[in-house]
Amino acid sequence: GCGNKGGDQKPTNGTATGEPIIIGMDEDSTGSGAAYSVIAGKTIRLAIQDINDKGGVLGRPIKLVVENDESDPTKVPATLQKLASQGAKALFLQSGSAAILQAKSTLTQLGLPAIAPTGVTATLVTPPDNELIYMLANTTNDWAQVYCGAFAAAGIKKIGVLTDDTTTIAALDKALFAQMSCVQFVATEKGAANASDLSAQVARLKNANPDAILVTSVGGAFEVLAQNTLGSQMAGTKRFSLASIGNQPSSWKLAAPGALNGLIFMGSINTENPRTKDLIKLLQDKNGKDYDITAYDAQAWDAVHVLKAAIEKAGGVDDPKKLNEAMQTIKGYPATFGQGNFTLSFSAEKHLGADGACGLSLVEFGSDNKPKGPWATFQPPCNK
Amino acid sequence: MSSHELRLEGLTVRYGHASAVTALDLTAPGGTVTALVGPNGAGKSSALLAAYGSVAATGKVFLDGEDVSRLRPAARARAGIAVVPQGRQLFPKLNVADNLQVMAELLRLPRSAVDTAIDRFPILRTRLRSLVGVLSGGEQQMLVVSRALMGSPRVLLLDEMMTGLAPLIVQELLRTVTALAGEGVAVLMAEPSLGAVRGAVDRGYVLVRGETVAVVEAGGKALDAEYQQRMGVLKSAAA
Amino acid sequence: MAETLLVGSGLTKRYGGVTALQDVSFELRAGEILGLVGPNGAGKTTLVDLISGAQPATEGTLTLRGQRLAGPAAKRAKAGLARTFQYPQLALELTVAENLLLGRAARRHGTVWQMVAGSFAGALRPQLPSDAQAVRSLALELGIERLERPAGDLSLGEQRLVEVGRALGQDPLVLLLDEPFAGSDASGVAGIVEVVRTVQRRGHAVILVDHNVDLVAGLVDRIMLLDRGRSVFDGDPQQCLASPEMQQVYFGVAEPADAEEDAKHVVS
Amino acid sequence: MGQLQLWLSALEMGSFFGLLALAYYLTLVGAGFFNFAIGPYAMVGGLCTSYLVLYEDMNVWAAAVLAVLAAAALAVFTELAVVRQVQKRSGRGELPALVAVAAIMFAVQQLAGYLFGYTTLPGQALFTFDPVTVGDTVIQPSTVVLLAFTVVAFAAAAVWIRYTRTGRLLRAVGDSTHAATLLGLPVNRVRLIAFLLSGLLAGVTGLLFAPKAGVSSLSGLAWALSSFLAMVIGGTGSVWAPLVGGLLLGLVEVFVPYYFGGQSHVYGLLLVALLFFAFKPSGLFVRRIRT
Amino acid sequence: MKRLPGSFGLLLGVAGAVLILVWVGADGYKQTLVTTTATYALIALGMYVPYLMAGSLSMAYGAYAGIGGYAVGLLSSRTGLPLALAWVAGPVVAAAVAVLLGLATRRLSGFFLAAVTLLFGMAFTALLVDAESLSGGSGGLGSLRKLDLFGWEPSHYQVVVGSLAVVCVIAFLLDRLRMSPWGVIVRTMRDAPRAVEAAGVRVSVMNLVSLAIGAAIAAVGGGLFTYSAGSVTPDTFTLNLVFLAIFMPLIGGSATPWGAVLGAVIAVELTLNFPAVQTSGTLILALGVLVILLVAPQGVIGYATRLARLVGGRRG
Ligand SMILES: Nc1ncnc2c1ncn2[C@@H]1O[C@H](COP(=O)(O)OP(=O)(O)OP(=O)(O)O)[C@@H](O)[C@H]1O
Ligand SMILES: Nc1ncnc2c1ncn2[C@@H]1O[C@H](COP(=O)(O)OP(=O)(O)OP(=O)(O)O)[C@@H](O)[C@H]1O
Ligand SMILES: [Mg+2]
Ligand SMILES: [Mg+2]
Repeated sequence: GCGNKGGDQKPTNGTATGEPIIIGMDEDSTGSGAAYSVIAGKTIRLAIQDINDKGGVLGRPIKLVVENDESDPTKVPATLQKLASQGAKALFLQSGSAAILQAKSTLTQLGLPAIAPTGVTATLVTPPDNELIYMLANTTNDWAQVYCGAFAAAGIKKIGVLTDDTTTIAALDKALFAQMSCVQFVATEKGAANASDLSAQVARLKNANPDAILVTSVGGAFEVLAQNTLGSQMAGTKRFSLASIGNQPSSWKLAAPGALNGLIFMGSINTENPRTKDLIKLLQDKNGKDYDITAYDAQAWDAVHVLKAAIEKAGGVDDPKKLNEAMQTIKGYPATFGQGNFTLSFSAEKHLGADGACGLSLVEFGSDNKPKGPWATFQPPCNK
Repeated sequence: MSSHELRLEGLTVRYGHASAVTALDLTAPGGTVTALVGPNGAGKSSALLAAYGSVAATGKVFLDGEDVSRLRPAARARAGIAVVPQGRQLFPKLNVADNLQVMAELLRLPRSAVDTAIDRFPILRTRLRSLVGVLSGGEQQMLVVSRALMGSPRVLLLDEMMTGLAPLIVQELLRTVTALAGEGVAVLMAEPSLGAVRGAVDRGYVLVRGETVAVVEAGGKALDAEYQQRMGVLKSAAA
Repeated sequence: MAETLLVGSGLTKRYGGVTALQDVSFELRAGEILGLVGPNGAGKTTLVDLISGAQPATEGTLTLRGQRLAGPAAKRAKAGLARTFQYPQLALELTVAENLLLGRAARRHGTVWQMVAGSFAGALRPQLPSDAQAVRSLALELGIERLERPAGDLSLGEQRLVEVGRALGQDPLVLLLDEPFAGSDASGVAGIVEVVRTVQRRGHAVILVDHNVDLVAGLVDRIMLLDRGRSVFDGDPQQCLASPEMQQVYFGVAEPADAEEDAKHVVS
Repeated sequence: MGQLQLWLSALEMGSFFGLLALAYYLTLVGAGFFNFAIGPYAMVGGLCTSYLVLYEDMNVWAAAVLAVLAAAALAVFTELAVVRQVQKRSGRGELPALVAVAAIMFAVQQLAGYLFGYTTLPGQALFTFDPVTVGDTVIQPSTVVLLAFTVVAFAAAAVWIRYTRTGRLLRAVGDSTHAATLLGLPVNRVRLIAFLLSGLLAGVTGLLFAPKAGVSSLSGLAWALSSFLAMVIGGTGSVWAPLVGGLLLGLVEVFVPYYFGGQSHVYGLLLVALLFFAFKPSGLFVRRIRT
Repeated sequence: MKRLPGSFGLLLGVAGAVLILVWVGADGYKQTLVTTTATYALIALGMYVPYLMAGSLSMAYGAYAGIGGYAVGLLSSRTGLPLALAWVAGPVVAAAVAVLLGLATRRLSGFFLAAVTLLFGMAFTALLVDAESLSGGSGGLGSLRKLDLFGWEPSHYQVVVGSLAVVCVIAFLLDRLRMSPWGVIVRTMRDAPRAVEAAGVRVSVMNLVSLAIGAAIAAVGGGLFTYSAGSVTPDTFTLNLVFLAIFMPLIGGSATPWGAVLGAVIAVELTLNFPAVQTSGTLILALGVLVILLVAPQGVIGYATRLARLVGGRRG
């Protein structure tokens, strides 16, 4: 099916009794971030329902209150305040990254801890105003390391970059490329995120004659257009991408036949991970048999369970400060994404959960425009 | 030769709360030139446009005894009511030929009607492909007049038809109008002052604040005298 | 002899292939009223446009009180020109009073700094009693009533009067009137005549374009006759009326005899 | 990559902008009105087709017909239920109607998201044949179809507007609605035709362009803005103005990033626009009249 | 009311503000709603002079609000100067930028202007991202200082009161400006630019002045939002907000600047505080706008005035 149908039901109390614990979610369900926000939003609801069905947290059910900021930064303060006024003691931020960036200072004003389950922008968890916000996935530091390993293994020395013009990606590019002195950037081309044509950018890339191309974008139409154009114009050149193409199965259909073949992306889903297997089963039970799991699902699931663990450690949610401190004591939480032994840990200095690079794996697309499996040439070592 | 007639009965025009024309009864018999005179803002244009149907009004409009009050302007035009509206009611970004062609098509006239209309003013023929918006004020007025004279109208509603036209043209037009009236067309001219057209007028009405204050049957001079007297009275009453 | 106010020399205007005005020169003295007549399309409005700066001249120069008159319309207006348009250019959503105020308001907002300062002044003190007084006296002079109505609610004849009033509000050195009498009733004509006289009394000048020749001839000091873009006569009004050029290009054969008394009636 | 490929891209983008600009032009000429909802109509044409094909397993042609009809119906709705009503009630100002159309634009965008989902869907090709390869230049089937449609649409529009009775009426009504009403021209019918045609045109255009980069509920706004720019560049003086404006914009969008680097595409576009409008403040084609 | 022009609107505006303050009380959410409303209102008021009075539609208001926001952000994070200075510097810079952009586009009017200013808004966002050393790049500026007015540090509630006061004062002044001779000139420019030019005012220069005034007011709004939200990013003031600002005066009623204020209240109410959880605020707003335009084409204030006149007319 399409869009938001079906995933909107509010989680019920399940078998849990007692005073509900109210958690807020700022979810862009209709704006520019809706295409990906709703994937995670749906799984957050599922995870909460699952917890409630199994007796809740400290015997109490979790009640989810949701507001929609439509990824408009000027609406963010009011949206978060509204969630707080409805009694939310912790927040999930599931919106466009510009909106989440805007949220940081409001969180400080509110004093509420928050998790951005699928966030990848490093600036989210760096000062200022980062005391209360957490992310799960590997940062660009780890990505740089993985890419460098991959490039070395494949003998790639010169790369060309094709990137979109969103602020999210601008931040990500900067952080990522600063760490990638292992290769030479021979060309960096930018296109509008809603571009309908990238042939000029690709022509320039081609003129620069790189060994491989790295596409960095928030995903969606831009990514696929980039891959389509590269596929037809630079068919012989190896292509790499970020995680988003893997996380947005609906966009694979956009690609021209075979256009994604051989593309390598920064995946986080590893079917060897037993927890991932369990999640796949659950998701396919709930969402239909051909549901394609993505890192968004796994990270959403983990975000809920990390918060659950923090609440349990804090013994409740009445003191947000205590809850925040409890959040920072979570160590070695076994993640539902990444390799089997990949874990998440937090501390006062570490607002990014990922422990090491083995939350990542390089996945290759097949000729059917679907992920074929791990890339044979290189996989990140689990340097825990 | 048939003689036509336009008759207005209890015609009332309102803009919002203000009424511009109140219960106007007027007859313009064929074969004569009837004038509707009155000061600026008296309601002359409103009355004429109401007769043509493009301004909402109550009351009745009879064309040759037939009630046309329910007809839309286009239907009235095809029934034989032609209007020279006040101001430049033209399509400035269309050329001269197209401006006429649009009207010809509204009246379901053949293409040749445009040529005939153009011939009325030779200067227009030289500007046939010019955008109307670049013509001089008088040239535009000529176009409005020749557009109204297309086809064979039974009733001519002429709202300040001579505005901006040079005396030479005015004289020529007056001859045309008189000739048409002679053929039985009912001509109704609205003017704020009779001036140059006085000689061509046979009878007329004096309109003040939307109401008829006098009907004069004795020709243009008499009408003008009556009008000026009325206005003098009004002014001294105001003073 | 009175001071020379406005001098035009060699004024020419071409639009592509059309020559609207060809080498027209004239002189206007203080306190003088110049009538501008000619057949339709002769170039009268074009001349007014060239003088007022609404259109740039293809060739020719203008001086006002010995100073070169050039550049955009606003600059020339600041130098002392005011004009009306053949078809009224009013802000239809604004009230009649506001339209009348424009000319006066514009005098105080000519330069950038006046505009900036005017915005602060306007916010702090929006209405000046002197402005209201000036608008009332303009309206009185022209016989305009119902000042608080939107200008769009007026009949066309009433709009023309407002147009004249706005131009007079600028208190110009030279007032250019493009067919002000067209469509005016007797009291409107009297009002406009009064306006022309007022400007003359102040020692300023008027250029008057109209097809009501007899009215014009009774009012002006001099007439210039334009034909197909050229000036074919420039001189005494009565001589002009009688001139063969006038008969030929303007009246055709017959002269309307009774229009004359009509004009005298109003002017006197 | 050969320069030819770039020219082809410019041509394709230009045709797309030009077609949507023509849809703008029709309502501008026929109703004197900037209809910003053109973009969303095109989006509906594309997105609805894709949705019907992908999720309702409908035949492409049937889906396309339905989608284009939906776009046209939206256009008719805009005129009948919104623009006409608002203009009737608001008197002299044109602002309320414009704002109403902007509201329609957002409402359609949101409703489309609700009905068809917020993700980008792949465009559906009406004709499927293998890409044509000339040297190292690849011509996609969708490109061929779009270009062919552009030629047909503009030729038809030019003939219709210039030579037919309705076309002339269209120009007259848009030129001076006041005079047209006064004379008794069928103003309402002509305006409706203008909206209907522009809706149809936008719908078909959106559907034909969608295969290039997909279509989402948010595409409408972006398309509306780009083609608005194309329309403004072209000016309003000729039926061909939208096409020329569109092609010029297409060239800029492709060759500015090519020569000056993709990093600067926004600045480049701004700079080019500033330069262009400094010399042609009313677009390329203008009908100048004295006012 | 005759003696002090605009005082009737001010009276109603202040009465509304007091009601709002009573309703808000100590509720943090409601306080935020009010500062957001004030921000929107200021941006819409910024559009009032150039757009509704002079008829030139600039779409660069996101940039102007952004300049106001970054003025607060930069002054706070890069200098030790008193923060209050930002509300002087921001509007001045925004006005200067508006003038420069206006100079470059001075031959443009109507929708041509809209097209170019739209591109400028986009380029400005890109510039904020690129000029990292100045603007903090895509992450923007956060963790801003508190206001310190000669030793007095206003609480959040006091900021709310202050922002309402600023909105009321600006709306009142604009209302008077509209009626003034200056306002007459500017409003005439919309329909009869030739008459204005012939009367001695350069329409293009006057346009620049009005664009500058608008930009300055919008910058005040941007500064207010940045201060109360505590941060600003290149994406904070989006194109959506510009469209919203175009809607607002029409919702409230374009005859007076108070319409823009009322429109902002309604817009925030419909998008943020509407009880229909989860639905798109944009959709509700768009439908709301359509309903208002159909029922009350002169906006809510126009409608209310008509009703009042109707009732008054019956009585009198
Ligand atoms: N922009 C233009 N393009 C082409 N021709 C023009 C343009 N402007 C004016 N003309 C022509 O120049 C001539 C002079 O026009 P102008 O308006 O000056 O005449 P006028 O003497 O004022 O006539 P009227 O008495 O009819 O108002 C006319 O034939 C007109 O068609
Ligand atoms: N659209 C309108 N809205 C409101 N009032 C109007 C409108 N048109 C005309 N009026 C008013 O109706 C009255 C009659 O106007 P009308 O145009 O019929 O006068 P007129 O006799 O033709 O005047 P003129 O000699 O100036 O052309 C005037 O008082 C005018 O103010
Ligand atoms: Mg009249
Ligand atoms: Mg003229």
